[in-house]
Amino acid sequence: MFGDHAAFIIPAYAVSILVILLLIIWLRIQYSNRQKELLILEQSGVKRRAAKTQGENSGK
Amino acid sequence: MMSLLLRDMRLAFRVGGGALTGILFFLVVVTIVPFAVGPDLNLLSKIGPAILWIAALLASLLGLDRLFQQDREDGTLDVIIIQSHSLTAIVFIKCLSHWLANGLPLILATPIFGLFMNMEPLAIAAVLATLIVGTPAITFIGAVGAAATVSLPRGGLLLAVLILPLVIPVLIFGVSATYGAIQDPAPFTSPFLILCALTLFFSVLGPITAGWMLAQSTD
Amino acid sequence: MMSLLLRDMRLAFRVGGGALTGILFFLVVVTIVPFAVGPDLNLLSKIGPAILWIAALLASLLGLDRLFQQDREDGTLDVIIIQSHSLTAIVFIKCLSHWLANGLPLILATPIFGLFMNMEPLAIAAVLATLIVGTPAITFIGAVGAAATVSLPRGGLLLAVLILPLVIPVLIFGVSATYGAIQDPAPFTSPFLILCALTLFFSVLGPITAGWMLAQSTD
Amino acid sequence: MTDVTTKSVGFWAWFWDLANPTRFLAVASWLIPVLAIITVTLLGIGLYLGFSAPQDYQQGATVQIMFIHVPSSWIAMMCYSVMSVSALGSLVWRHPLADVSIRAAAPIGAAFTFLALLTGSLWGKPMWGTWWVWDARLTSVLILFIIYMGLIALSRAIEEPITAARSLAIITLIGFINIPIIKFSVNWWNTLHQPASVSRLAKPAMDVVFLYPLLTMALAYTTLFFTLHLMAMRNEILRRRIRSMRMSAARRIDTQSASQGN
Amino acid sequence: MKLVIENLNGERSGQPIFSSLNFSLEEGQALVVTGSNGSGKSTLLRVIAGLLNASDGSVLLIDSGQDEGVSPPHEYMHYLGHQNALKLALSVEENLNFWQEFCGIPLIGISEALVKVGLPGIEHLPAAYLSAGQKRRVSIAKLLVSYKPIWVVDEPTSALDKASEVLFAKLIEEHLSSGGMVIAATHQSLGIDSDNNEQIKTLNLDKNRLSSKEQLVD
Amino acid sequence: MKLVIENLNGERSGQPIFSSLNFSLEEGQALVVTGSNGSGKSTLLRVIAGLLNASDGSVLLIDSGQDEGVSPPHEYMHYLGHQNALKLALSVEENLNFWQEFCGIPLIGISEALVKVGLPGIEHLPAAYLSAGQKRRVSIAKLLVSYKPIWVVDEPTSALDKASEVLFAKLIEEHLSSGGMVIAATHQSLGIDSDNNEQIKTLNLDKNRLSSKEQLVD
Ligand code: HEM
Ligand SMILES: Nc1ncnc2c1ncn2[C@@H]1O[C@H](COP(=O)(O)OP(=O)(O)OP(=O)(O)O)[C@@H](O)[C@H]1O
Ligand SMILES: Nc1ncnc2c1ncn2[C@@H]1O[C@H](COP(=O)(O)OP(=O)(O)OP(=O)(O)O)[C@@H](O)[C@H]1O
Ligand SMILES: [Mg+2]
Ligand SMILES: [Mg+2]
Repeated sequence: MFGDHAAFIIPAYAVSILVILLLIIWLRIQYSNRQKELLILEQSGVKRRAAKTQGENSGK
Repeated sequence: MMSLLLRDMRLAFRVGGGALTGILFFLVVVTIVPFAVGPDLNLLSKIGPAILWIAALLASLLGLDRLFQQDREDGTLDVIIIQSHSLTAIVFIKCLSHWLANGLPLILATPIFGLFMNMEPLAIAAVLATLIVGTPAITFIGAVGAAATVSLPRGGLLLAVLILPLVIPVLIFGVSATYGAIQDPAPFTSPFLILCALTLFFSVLGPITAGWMLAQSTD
Repeated sequence: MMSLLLRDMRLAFRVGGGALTGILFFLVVVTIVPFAVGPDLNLLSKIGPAILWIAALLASLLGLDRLFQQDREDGTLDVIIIQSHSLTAIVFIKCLSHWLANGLPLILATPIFGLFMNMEPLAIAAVLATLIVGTPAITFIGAVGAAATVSLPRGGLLLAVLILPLVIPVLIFGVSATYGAIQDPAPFTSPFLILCALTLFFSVLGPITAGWMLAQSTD
Repeated sequence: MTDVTTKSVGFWAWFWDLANPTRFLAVASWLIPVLAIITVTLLGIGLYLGFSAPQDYQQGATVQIMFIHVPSSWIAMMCYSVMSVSALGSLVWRHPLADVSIRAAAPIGAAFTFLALLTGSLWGKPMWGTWWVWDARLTSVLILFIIYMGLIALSRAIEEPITAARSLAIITLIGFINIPIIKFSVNWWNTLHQPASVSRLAKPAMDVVFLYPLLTMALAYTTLFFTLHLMAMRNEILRRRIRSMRMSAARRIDTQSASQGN
Repeated sequence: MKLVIENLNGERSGQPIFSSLNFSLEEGQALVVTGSNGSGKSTLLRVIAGLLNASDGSVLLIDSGQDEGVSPPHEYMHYLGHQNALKLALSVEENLNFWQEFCGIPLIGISEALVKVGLPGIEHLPAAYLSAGQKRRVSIAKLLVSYKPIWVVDEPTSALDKASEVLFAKLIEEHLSSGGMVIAATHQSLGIDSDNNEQIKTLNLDKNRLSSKEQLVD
Repeated sequence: MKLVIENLNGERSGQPIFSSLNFSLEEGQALVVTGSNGSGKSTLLRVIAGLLNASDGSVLLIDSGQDEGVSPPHEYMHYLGHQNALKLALSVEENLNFWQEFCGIPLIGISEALVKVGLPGIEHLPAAYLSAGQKRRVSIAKLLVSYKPIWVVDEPTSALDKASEVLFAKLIEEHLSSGGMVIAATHQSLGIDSDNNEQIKTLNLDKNRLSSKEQLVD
């Protein structure tokens, strides 16, 4: 299908797909890890600050 | 201000290994390259200026990461920040003393290394001139990186990476001015002037940015 | 011992001093060379091995002077000295973790840099082999210098002077083994074997000397 | 006139409202799936169009690489622009989400730059006969990659978010000079690399059989980028939330024990 | 001269540490900040010295006669933190000389200052050769060699022996009686409360409110 | 187990600091070293811990029943100097974990030790985020996570608040009553003299001789 250039086209697509998939998986794993940590923290009775509206990551 | 300059230079010669380390590194590079390119003297003298510039560039980056770090660790930086009107001036002075202690001795040693590389007197002179004019810019740029990594225990390598995009123009114009002086069609004056302009520009912008970042870094 | 190895590696990776930045620094050096010598692919492939060796040397030397210094400044070294049977082993472990965190990732990335320098597969393999065998020697030699620096409050200058004559043979045999593999008349095996011997020799002598110096260093 | 201003005020109000992490998380939780679906659809169409395109008379089948090479390159540059705008937002307007945005974008940008380099090399070998040349376009993309990695290393190295934000923002802005260099290097220096053939507004110098799949893929990559960016920002916000909860937990216990001690 | 602190709030990486502090210091007055570990003493001192940004409120230094604050106030301060700010590779004299020139307004000579902290004749020793307490005393001598009206000192007496604590208390009294101000964070008493009662305010950060033996400007 | 110090002489760069010290510690006994700044407390502790060479004399650790000293004695010691030996980039837990594994003989868990020094729940904080006193308390927790019979501590209570001083005194008492030994240099009292009088010896280096409330093995 790709002629004699298959050796270049297929790796290009394969690695692209691989890298993007890895990125997605990595982000998902991070997300579920964070959720787990939050759950543990909340179970151990830690509450977030009341002043939630200010945002804990305020850049000041 | 003067006192800061004197103290920094005194420290550099006392503990730091500043001056000598730079020259020694220079020596290593210059020793190795002939091995690599073989005994071809022509080729050697051709790439000589480039090699000297690269070596000087790397050598000036060597101790730069500790520019503010040590002062921070022993509490000196806090007092300096409090006592001074202008952190920009402080950074400028510190860059100056770093250059005087680490950059200058190395540049003054260039002629000897130039001979090792089988370079013409004219080429040596050109390298010397461009290094004198160009390396301060590297120090001033490096100060920004040093301020950004001041709180990191081993900021050294990171520093080199962060300032790369700014250092490359200096390198390009430095090398091309040098070749301009040696090879006929290439111009010398205009890249040399641009090099001067770069140094002047960064001698203002670098300290301002680094000073601002230092003021933010206290915790 | 294992815990020390793990902690050192963790520190190296944590604070941005380790693997990633080592490779990046390597990349920086490799990137600026074409800017200096020009994009001539032939020339590049010729000096490629030398450049890679110099970059590796520089990357392994950067940060080495702080091998013990940081531990000393925050009091960790005292406790380590008290708690351990053998300082030689401690030094060996610290060198190992430094090499694993800073040297190895960088060496593993050599093939890519080789492509950038337009090097032949054979040349790349040769550089890879000599670097794997040779760079540990640099770390072990550097450890002696680092220990000397720690013990003498004003020993900074000493580090470079001390290790330079020891490092240069390693570099020379490394580079000449590499070129031996590529160019026909030059031999590969004998410089390579000498390189192995140097590494073995210094992996014993380095930690013993450095450990002894550390034991003297407490005050 | 008035209409426009009220509208923009409304937009700004909404934008600042997003500064509230809880609000942002709520928006993200529906926006991410929506964007993901759009991305998958576009990718499907783009890939179909691409593979059914004929061979180029010059480049043969390797033109297939274009459909992923060019979008990757564009996203690599766009991502850096997003980061630079965020850096301005962080330094000038102190928008709290701006730091989050920079930190979250860096690894994604690095990944796409890597893909641009890789697909470019895989295209270069058959077309130019070498994996790599030191021409201006290629070198400047390599430098972009180095900058991304440097920013990642820096953001990992400084744990404290506020200090990290300052350094990150400044260094990001400094690195921005590289973007115009990438863009215009092919015009400034005579190089091997293709000059712009799509973005010439008046008359794209490319046949529509290649243009349409390319544009579709570019669109797909763009939505992909924003999906990933939102996901990464969500993670970063949660990370900061956990961090501050841990710190406040430590402090609360600490003050308790102190008052017991007294 | 008068140091006025209004509605000061401090935070550490987003966590509020203290809030709404109000007090003022006149010439000759001292503020002793106490509190358990981690209660925010160092944070407060660093905010006052301008090393940390206040999350709210202001630190003003008002010159007598004038209405507006002198800016920035921290140029009128000596700051002595947990660290000594000495270069171990330099001699004691070189260290003090540097600070004297750097801070400006030299007050007394180096050797005189060293006598005052009970370390006569050690000018030429490298700072690395001093014991922990001796280093601390040299860094106290730093406060003496150049004049700044306000001293901001964080646990100044840590590592000091009993005799030096008495010496230091005397130095503080001298500074106060010459019209200076002192803000000190400490776990021990500074040894001056009894003598100079009226002029010493205390602030206990554990309760995050100001309590003093005299009435406070609020 | 018994720590015997015979005719110990210490020097600093050629200068004799103390001479002919003789004393011994049995299980459950503590030695408090006092003296003014620069009198040689830290030097003595470092000589005992093997960090400095004695210019004369010996430090012997004699196992009950045996005749010869165990060598080297410093492997049976915890040393806590003026510095905290914490890596600021690592979290509290990582720090303590490292020391626990490195020193061997784990005793109690990390979180338990942190509770004992009054800092429960801070495992995950980076050490850089702690206040001076909190750092000191974490480095005290280091002594608890692995077992060594002898504690050699240099001004352990510097930067600690009053409540933590009491906590620390209790920790020392526990260690003594479980058969350990403690050698502490300090300017303040450790707060244990009154309870456990018999077992606490003191050594004032200003006079460079041993004085104790009970008779000493000499
Ligand atoms: C490692 C090697 C390469 C790198 C880093 C690279 C990088 C880039 C970048 C950054 C762009 C976007 C430029 C812009 O929008 O102005 C681009 C576009 C493009 N590249 Fe490459 N490239 C590489 C190799 C190649 C090769 C070998 C070819 C084909 C022979 C190629 C063909 C193109 C084309 C056709 C475009 C689209 C230009 C346009 O329409 O604007 N590239 N590349
Ligand atoms: N590294 C050193 N090199 C040379 N001399 C030193 C060194 N450290 C300390 N000294 C000297 O040795 C003497 C004893 O110092 P040491 O640190 O033992 O005192 P110390 O009793 O612990 O005092 P402090 O209460 O201040 O901690 C001091 O006079 C000091 O000047
Ligand atoms: N660099 C920092 N980053 C983040 N938080 C910090 C930092 N330094 C201190 N903190 C936190 O801020 C609070 C106050 O610390 P601070 O150093 O002001 O206490 P302190 O009263 O000086 O205590 P100490 O008596 O131990 O010196 C502590 O809970 C501490 O955990
Ligand atoms: Mg404090
Ligand atoms: Mg001491």
